[in-house]
Amino acid sequence: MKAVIQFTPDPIEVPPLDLPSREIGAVLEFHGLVREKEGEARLSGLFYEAYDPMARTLLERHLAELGQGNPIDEVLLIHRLGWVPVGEASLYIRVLSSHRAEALAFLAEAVIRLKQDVPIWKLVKRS
Amino acid sequence: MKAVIQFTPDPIEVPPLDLPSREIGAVLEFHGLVREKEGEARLSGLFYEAYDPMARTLLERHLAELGQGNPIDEVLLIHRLGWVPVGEASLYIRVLSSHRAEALAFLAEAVIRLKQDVPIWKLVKRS
Amino acid sequence: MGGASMELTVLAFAHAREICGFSRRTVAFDPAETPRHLLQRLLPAADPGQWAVAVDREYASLDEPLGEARELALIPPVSGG
Amino acid sequence: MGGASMELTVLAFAHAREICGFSRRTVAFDPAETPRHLLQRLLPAADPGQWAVAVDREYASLDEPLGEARELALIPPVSGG
Repeated sequence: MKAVIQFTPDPIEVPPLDLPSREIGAVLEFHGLVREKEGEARLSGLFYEAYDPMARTLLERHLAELGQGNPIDEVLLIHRLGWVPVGEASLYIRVLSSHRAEALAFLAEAVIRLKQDVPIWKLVKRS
Repeated sequence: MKAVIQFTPDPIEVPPLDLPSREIGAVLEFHGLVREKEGEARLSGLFYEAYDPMARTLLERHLAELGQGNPIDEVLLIHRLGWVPVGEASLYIRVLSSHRAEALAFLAEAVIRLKQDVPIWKLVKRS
Repeated sequence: MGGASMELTVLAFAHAREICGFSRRTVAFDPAETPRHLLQRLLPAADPGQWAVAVDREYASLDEPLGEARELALIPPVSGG
Repeated sequence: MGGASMELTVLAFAHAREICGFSRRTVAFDPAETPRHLLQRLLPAADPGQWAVAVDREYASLDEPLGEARELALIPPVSGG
């Protein structure tokens, strides 16, 4: 399994798809967008920060572990940092696999794990 | 919930994303690609055919039903028909929702239902 | 209209088309006839049990009389996606 | 090196940074000291139990001696995605 993790201060640009083999049957992509309502408040955006080296290491470990249970071929995870306006993506994940079930399970679990303990924070105000 | 279903004889081109509201938090996209190996055989592609009006009606019904259990905002489903070469998409689904869980569940179920009883067939040889 | 003069369109898809040798045929039928009977008459050698049928674009029983049907589709196991 | 001369970098993220009033600070420490003790010394008013800590970029116990640690990060509840 190939896993690529990127943090970027810029709007997420999805890299062109380059199929690693003729056995890829599922390409699953997820954009997590910043929404306007956060509880009671109306936002114009969110500010994201990360403890980069640790976040990266933890994500690498999570993705590698998930690949054990859900054999996929490739995962690309991009997390935007800094200010992200409403309607733009803070997170992008692309999973390539032979079959869709593995891609779906992998993606669902990857976001759960990201939110579980990976040191990234969204702040309602830039502090 | 807005549901759009398209059948096309041409390579699937993903329409640009137009967010229906500032409360969309999840954009989930699935491309189902034709793979080279089908059991023992090596394919160069597959030929798809559909019983169009019935397939469309059934898909509309399935998507509407799934929307009851998994509140999403929008779904676009495109199925390519005719010859689809290996590495190209026969199916594209895009789901927009506030939260990712609904989008993931909706997408997973939509493909299951599509494969369950919607009159579309893949043929190894053009007959 | 008398029953004997009624006609419907039989559509055959995918594998069913190969066995039928046609993709579309207009067939005279009696409203009391069921899809199973019509298929046995049309294709004596085929086993209708291998297909689902749709009457007027809805899945239907092989054993319900065709009645006012306008279209009968032979639906082998689907494989879309 | 004697214990008293050792130094580590304390990193404070997000809400922890607001409470600490810094994002990065170099602090002298004793290898026998735990993260909890170091935080109580550094921020007498704060409750360290509200944060997780990472020692050298791995989650760690508040009550394990810091030993050879070079970096101590204060990690409030995460909210990425």
